[in-house]
Amino acid sequence: MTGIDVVGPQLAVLAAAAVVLLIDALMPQQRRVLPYIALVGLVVSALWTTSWVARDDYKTWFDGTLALDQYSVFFYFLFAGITATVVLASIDWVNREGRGQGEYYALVLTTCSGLMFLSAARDLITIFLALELSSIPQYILAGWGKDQRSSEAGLKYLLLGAVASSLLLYGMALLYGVTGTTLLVDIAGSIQADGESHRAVLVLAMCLLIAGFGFKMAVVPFQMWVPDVYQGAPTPVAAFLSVGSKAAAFAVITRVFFEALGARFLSDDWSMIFAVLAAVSMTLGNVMAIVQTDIKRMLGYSSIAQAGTFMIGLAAISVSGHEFTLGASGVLLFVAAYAFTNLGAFVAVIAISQKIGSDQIKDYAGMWQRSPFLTVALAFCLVSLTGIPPTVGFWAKIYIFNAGIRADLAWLVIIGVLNSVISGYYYLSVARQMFLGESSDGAKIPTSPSIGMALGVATIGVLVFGIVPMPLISAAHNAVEIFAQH
Amino acid sequence: MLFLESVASPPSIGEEWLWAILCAPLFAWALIVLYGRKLGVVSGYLTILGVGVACAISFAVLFNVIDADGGIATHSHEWFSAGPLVVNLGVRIDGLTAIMLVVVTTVSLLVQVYSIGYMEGDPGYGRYFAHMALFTTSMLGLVLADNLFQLFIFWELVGLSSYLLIGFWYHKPSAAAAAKKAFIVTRIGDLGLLAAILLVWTRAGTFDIAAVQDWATSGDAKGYIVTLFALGIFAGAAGKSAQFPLHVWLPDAMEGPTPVSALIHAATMVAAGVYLVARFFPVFEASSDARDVVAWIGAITALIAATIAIVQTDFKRVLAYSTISQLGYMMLALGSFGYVAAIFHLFTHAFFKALLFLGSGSVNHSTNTFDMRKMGGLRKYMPITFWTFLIGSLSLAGIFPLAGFWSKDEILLDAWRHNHALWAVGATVAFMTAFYMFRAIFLTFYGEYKGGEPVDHHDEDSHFHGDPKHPHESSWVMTGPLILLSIPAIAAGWFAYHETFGNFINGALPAVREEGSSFEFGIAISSTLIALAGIGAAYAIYYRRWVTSESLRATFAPFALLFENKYYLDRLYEDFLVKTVLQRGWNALLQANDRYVVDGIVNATGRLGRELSTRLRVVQTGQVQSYGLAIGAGVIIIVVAVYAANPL
Amino acid sequence: MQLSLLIFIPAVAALVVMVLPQRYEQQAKWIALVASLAILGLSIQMFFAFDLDQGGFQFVVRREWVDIGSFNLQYFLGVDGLSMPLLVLTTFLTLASVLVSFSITMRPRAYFACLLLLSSSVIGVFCALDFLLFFLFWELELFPMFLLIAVWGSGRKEYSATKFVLYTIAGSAFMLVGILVLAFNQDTFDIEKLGQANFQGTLIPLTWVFLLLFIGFAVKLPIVPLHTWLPDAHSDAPTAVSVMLAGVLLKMGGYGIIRMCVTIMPKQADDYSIWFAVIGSVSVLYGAFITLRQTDVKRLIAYSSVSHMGLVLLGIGALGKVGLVGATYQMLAHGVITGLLFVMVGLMYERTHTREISRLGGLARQMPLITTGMVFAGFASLGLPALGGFIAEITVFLGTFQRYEWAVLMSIFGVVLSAGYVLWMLQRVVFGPVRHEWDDVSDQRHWWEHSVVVVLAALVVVLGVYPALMMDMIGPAVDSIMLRVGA
Amino acid sequence: MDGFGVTAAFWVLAALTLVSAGGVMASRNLLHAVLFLIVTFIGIAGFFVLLSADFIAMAQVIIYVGAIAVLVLFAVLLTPRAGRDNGETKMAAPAWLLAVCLAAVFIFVIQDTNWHVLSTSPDLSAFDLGEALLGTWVLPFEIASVLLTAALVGSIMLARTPQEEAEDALA
Amino acid sequence: MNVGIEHFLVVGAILFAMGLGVALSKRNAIGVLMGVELMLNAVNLTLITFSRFSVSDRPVSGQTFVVFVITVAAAEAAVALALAVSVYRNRDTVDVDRLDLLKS
Repeated sequence: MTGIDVVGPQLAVLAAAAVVLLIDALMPQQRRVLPYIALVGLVVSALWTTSWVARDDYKTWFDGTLALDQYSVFFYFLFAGITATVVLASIDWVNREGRGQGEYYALVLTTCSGLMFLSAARDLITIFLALELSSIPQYILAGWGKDQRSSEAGLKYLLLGAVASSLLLYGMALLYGVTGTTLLVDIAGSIQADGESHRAVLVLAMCLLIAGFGFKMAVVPFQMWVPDVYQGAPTPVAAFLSVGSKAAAFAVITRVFFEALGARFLSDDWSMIFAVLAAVSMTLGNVMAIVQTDIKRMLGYSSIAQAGTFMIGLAAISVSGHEFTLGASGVLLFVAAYAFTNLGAFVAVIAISQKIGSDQIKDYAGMWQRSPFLTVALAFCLVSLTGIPPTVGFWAKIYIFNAGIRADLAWLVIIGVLNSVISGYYYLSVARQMFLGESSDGAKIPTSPSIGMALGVATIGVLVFGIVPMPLISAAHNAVEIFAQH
Repeated sequence: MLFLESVASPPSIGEEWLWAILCAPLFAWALIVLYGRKLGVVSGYLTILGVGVACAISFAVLFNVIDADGGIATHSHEWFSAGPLVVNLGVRIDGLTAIMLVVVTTVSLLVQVYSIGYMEGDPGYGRYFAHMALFTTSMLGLVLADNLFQLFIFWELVGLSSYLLIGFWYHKPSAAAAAKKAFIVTRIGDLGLLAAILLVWTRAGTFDIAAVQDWATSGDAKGYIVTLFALGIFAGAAGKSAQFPLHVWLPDAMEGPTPVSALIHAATMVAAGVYLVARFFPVFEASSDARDVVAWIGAITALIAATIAIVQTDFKRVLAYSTISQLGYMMLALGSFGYVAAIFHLFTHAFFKALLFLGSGSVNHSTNTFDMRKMGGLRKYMPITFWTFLIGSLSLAGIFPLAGFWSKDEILLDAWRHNHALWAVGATVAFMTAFYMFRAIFLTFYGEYKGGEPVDHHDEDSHFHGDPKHPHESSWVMTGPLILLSIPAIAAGWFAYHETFGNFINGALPAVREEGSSFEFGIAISSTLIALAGIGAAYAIYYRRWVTSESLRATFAPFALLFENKYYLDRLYEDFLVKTVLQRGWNALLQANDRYVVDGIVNATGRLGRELSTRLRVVQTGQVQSYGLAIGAGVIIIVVAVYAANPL
Repeated sequence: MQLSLLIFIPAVAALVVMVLPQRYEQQAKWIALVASLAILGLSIQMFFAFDLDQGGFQFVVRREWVDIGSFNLQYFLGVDGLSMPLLVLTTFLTLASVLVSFSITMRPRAYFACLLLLSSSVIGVFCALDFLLFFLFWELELFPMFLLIAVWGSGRKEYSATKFVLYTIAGSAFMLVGILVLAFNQDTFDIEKLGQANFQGTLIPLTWVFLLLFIGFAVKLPIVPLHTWLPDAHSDAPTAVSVMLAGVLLKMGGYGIIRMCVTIMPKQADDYSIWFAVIGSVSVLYGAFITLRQTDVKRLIAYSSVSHMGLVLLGIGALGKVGLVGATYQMLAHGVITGLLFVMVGLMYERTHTREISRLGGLARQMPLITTGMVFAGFASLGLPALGGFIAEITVFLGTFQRYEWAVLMSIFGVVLSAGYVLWMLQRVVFGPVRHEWDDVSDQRHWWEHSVVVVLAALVVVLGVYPALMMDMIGPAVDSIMLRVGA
Repeated sequence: MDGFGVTAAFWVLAALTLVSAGGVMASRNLLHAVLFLIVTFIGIAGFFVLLSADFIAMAQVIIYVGAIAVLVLFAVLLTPRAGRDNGETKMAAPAWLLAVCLAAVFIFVIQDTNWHVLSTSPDLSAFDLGEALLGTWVLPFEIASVLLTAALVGSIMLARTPQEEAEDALA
Repeated sequence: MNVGIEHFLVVGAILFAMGLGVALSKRNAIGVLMGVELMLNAVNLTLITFSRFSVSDRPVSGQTFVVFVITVAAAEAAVALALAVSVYRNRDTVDVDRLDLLKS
């Protein structure tokens, strides 16, 4: 029973998925309710998670393959929220596309459960499966659209994903081979015992893991699929990809590297790797975003840059356990902030492009006249992405740069701040289009309630946590306390 | 010297009275500014009232100081302070101040009265009197100030009111330009004064005039510092008193209403420079270099201005240039230890020059022009004006026994004592002065009337009444002041003849040099003869026409050209220095730098980014395999890099 | 308590204005007016309640806000003699800019919301005592400003708005690094503590930190050659925004340099004071020379601002009491005077719809009152005695002369040049022959315009004739800084 | 592990696997490639037997050869007009270069490491495996089932023809 | 001469590399998929090798891993082929180098 209880949140989500499928199959007329069932499932799962927080009995289950700790709880909430927003944002699109609605929501929910497992897994096998559980439905969703671009995006995503996960697998295999176990804690122990002698193979495994997860995190040089897939995939799915899988990847990589590969002789190496990757990702992502004309592509590149910024947190490992967690909590904070912000941006894009049927930035001209609400919300999210108060993005930026400085990574932080200037440039140019451009037709853009709600949630989150960041920061901080013990 | 034994007691007059002098016109100004629209004509009387009160008190002060044998009294209060910087507001009276007060208030009063008539019906009537009141206030403040800081403040305010009054008829482009020119040129001089203030505060740590005098004379200040300070002071003075090379603004300043020219640009403000140098006379005593500079600049100014005055055809400009040259005279005197003489000349000059200007105004009022070639024979139409003007001219020319004679004579004496070359210049100038004044008189008041300037009724800005065809004497409000002013123009010299005046003025100084007698027959007779010669020459050329001016001009063509073009100084300044070098050259360069270099770099950075971005796009070929390659290559590179970074 | 109110009244008012229903949108201005009056009254009350004898920070508010291990941020407000006058200045100009915007009809709700947000953030900058809080407010001002220029501006408004934002972001990017390094070394963001700390073994050399912070502030000041955003922003911004920009936003730079660079890192400030003097005097002259070439009234005033703010840097460079007091006073004076100038130009622009000097002329006949205002403001800005600018300028000169005579001797030429451009502008714009183009314009005026002009003019005069009012407050604050500098 | 039989078996299997893999690489015809792939799978299964993982070997044969390969064949047949050709893209040369480098790195690492090896094979029966699957790793086991379902559902949706979609929309 | 762990690992490594080469060089999507399958098999081989040789208290975990890999591979293959088919429907081709609507 306790086992069931432990995986309750995921079960709730999956159950919702099953119900959705059944209703879709048995009573097609009732399709309108599907998304709301999905939402119910997500709410239940969130409540379930809350009950843990209330009970406060954190431990690991299934012989240590699944961890039930503040860390996973943090991400459970996050993923539930993300998925809910995505579901809300999808409704209009799915109704219009009219292709297997039940299946769509079911897959979204499945992905969500996969993400949850991913954030809680403490065992290589479980991680691998959870990763696939969150990826394969996403491959499908990316190809869900009927047009060529969508299926092309799906296929590209899948092929590259397969290659990347093979690399990941090989890395895991090596890790297993050296340590003789797949449990992260035992791996850590065995490395502590006689890791030094196996440094070569460990480094190789480490790099392969970085490649595998880096693909999901979308950091240079594993990022190149991002713009294509974002542009081709249905916008709600792109939103899901841009926050869901990225967040999960960061969740898992943080856990794996801090728990299993935390040994000094490794962490010195990988913190440097992360630092370099961070610098490259930020710069490349931002520079390439400058000339983009398609807003989804632009957001894709910007998400690469953002990933680079998260990585400062991963790179920010210094000696004392305290600062150690500072970097990790920076990652979590940034992930959450980014989730709110980017979702908001994507939802706004969904609403707009549904109406004007284009993702070209130049077609956003004069939005300010056509839909003040959407314009302001989108502009707001862009401001948050730039890291200007009063938005949550500001806090994330400050916090993670602070971590970087304290980890003696001044050079990286300087690169970071310069990049925030570049990003300011292209985010502003979008805002400029919307506020100043002259729109060809002044037709108002209505906002459907679901979209409005999704957007509202995201923007409120951005604003509220921008003004009272304390809860979010402390949550992130407590979540990573578990690493302090190692 | 008699008064040195008798200890000079500080004047007993109460401080509040001194402040009252300052405040009376100030209130008039404030009232007009606040209620100017409603007041209408009353504003004029208001100003007269204010200035009158000030005038009355000033005389009281004068006598009080005389009773006190030219003692000194200062009252000082802290205004604001920031650490070591302590700035006071205070008043100081002594002989010098008292004389200046009297001069300023008296002339001002008479000019205001005159203005009632002159400005009658002008749309800016109220504004005019407001400015006048403001000017009087600031001039009095300048005179009363007991420290350099405060003095500088009123110094600038004087400049402001001068600007406003020159540009009074702002719709005339020439007036607007002249006003701007006056302010800027004087401000250039003020730079020196400002620098001097900075210097003295950092070196002496005080602004107080007495303290500064002590500091300069005590000798614990380095010689060159004192010289620099003195030169700074003189630069300021040169600006206000229109000394070469900063004299160019004064002739243009005649664009203002004539009473303004009389009050500000003849009698009082332009004398402020002389006053300033006199104020710090001990400093100049302490530095002979500075003194020589003053003397020679004065001499040059006097000469240049006189030469230009000879060829002017504009009635007022003749007077303007003569003013410049007389100011040069005063400077010359100061430079040659003629402290008393300078003040004395300032005193007399104030009266007869004001008289002359008001006379010219009266002429203009009936002929609607200042061009002497359009006048002539006015003697019979406007007798009062003629006679008073004649008195003024004689006095200026320095004919015994008029006021000008005594003061000019004393200056020449000091010059002779100090340096014969200076005396020679002075004498030449004296000759020219007599010459051009009587040239003006003969052209204006003798011969046949040439009809003046016909009235242009389309110009809504002209407020000329009457008919230039038939000139007439002006009304009593205008002639009255003329008559009143001619009295000091005649008599002002006498009571200065014996030494009381000198002692009295000297009382303002911390220490007094031995001075010889202030009169020598040799100098007196020679200068009189020179003046008479000048008059005679004018009589020969412009009345009898034994020699025609044309032929003379032809003979001395190059000189005439030089004079008529004012030595090309205006061209040099405006066309060459300002327009060409500064605007078209230097500033254009800087602006180009701003636009193309500074902004250029910024925009170039942006373009570079876009360029880079477009270049990088080609990497994104859309080929899955290339993406896969990137992944694989990434792994290998990272692994190898790590192994290389810290080998196994 | 009062400080929190000062910050939150405008912020809340902004929210209220934003949610105002469509049909009441013309009422937005009244709400804005009430809010700005409220903060003005409050700040004046504080100004007189400020205890001159007891130095240090007053009206302190201190709350833990974010406190996570090594990332602890307090909501820590307070004012001393340095910030109090600037605070009053801000509230005054807020009122002024609200009043001059009374005739705004395009999207008034958003407009006034942005304006109030702007003023709230500037107030925050001036009274924040936690470095991170300071930074927050510093950045908070960006987006409203961007919108105000970009939406309600004129001309190449997009370009100018973007330029403004990018310059500021770039500057504050450097600043952020500096802040974090300092905070890391002392393990606190508390400005008061940092102000007494002595730093050893900072992550990057303290000199670099100093330069990072300095660049951040200097962009705002602005100094040559980081100034080119200013003329563009000014010439394209609406009047009220120009008033705020020139009046208070530039002052944030000077305030930052004094409060952060000089107070926290006096040693470095001492080493680099010569560069302050150089840059300051160069800015003075460079700005003034270029001003002489301007043909657009607003650009002209903008460049003159560059020149005048150079004096602030010069005064700081003296690192002496007189110099710092002068610098602060110059900030106040320039704030009011330039504000007034922009108001006058704005009023003129509303009537003639041009700012091209070559097209204007002879307006004195049509609009005597506006002319009077312009002449007054013009003379104030060229440093006429008995008006605010003079006291400030001469105090700066006196304060700096001891240390850097050459710099001052260079800078005083700015005095002549300023006379040059101001009078030239007046001559060309308001004087000269009447142009029949402008026969029908007149300065029949609304009470609000009238009151703005009167209030600001009065302020200019007060600053000019009663300097003790401010100096007695600034002096003690500067003293404490001087203790730190050890001069 | 030694003994001639084993050694011989290893080399034979290695040759078989790698050569057939090379066949997959080389063959221009997709169908041939599939056949080579199947041979490779079988070779791998042989290795499994050699490594005394009999159950896995069986699973390998059943699933890969039985399922996946067939799946691939279906795909080939379902896309007739795409042609049977299995040529390389422009990216071929760099791809091979990359492969070689990767192999080099791997082999280097493998050789460099001194593996702690067991002398005797741990005898693992299918029973142990089952126990592990339903014990420790029951969670991944369940996840796998969900995963398969999801994949199934999704694939069906993607593979449906427009007509099916249309009538589905009507319903 | 006897075969040790390295031999098996080397075979796995080579196979993996070949798989990658195939995956990155083939034009036909299905060819690419085969490459991926090869890589997975290589991984499986490696895992089994380790579970046979390496010192561990749960040698069975290696085999378990393989079971899951096989399962996932199957699922992946299924989805891949479905996608390939849907692409084919849109474009009449499964050549990945002609799938470049989305780029730069």
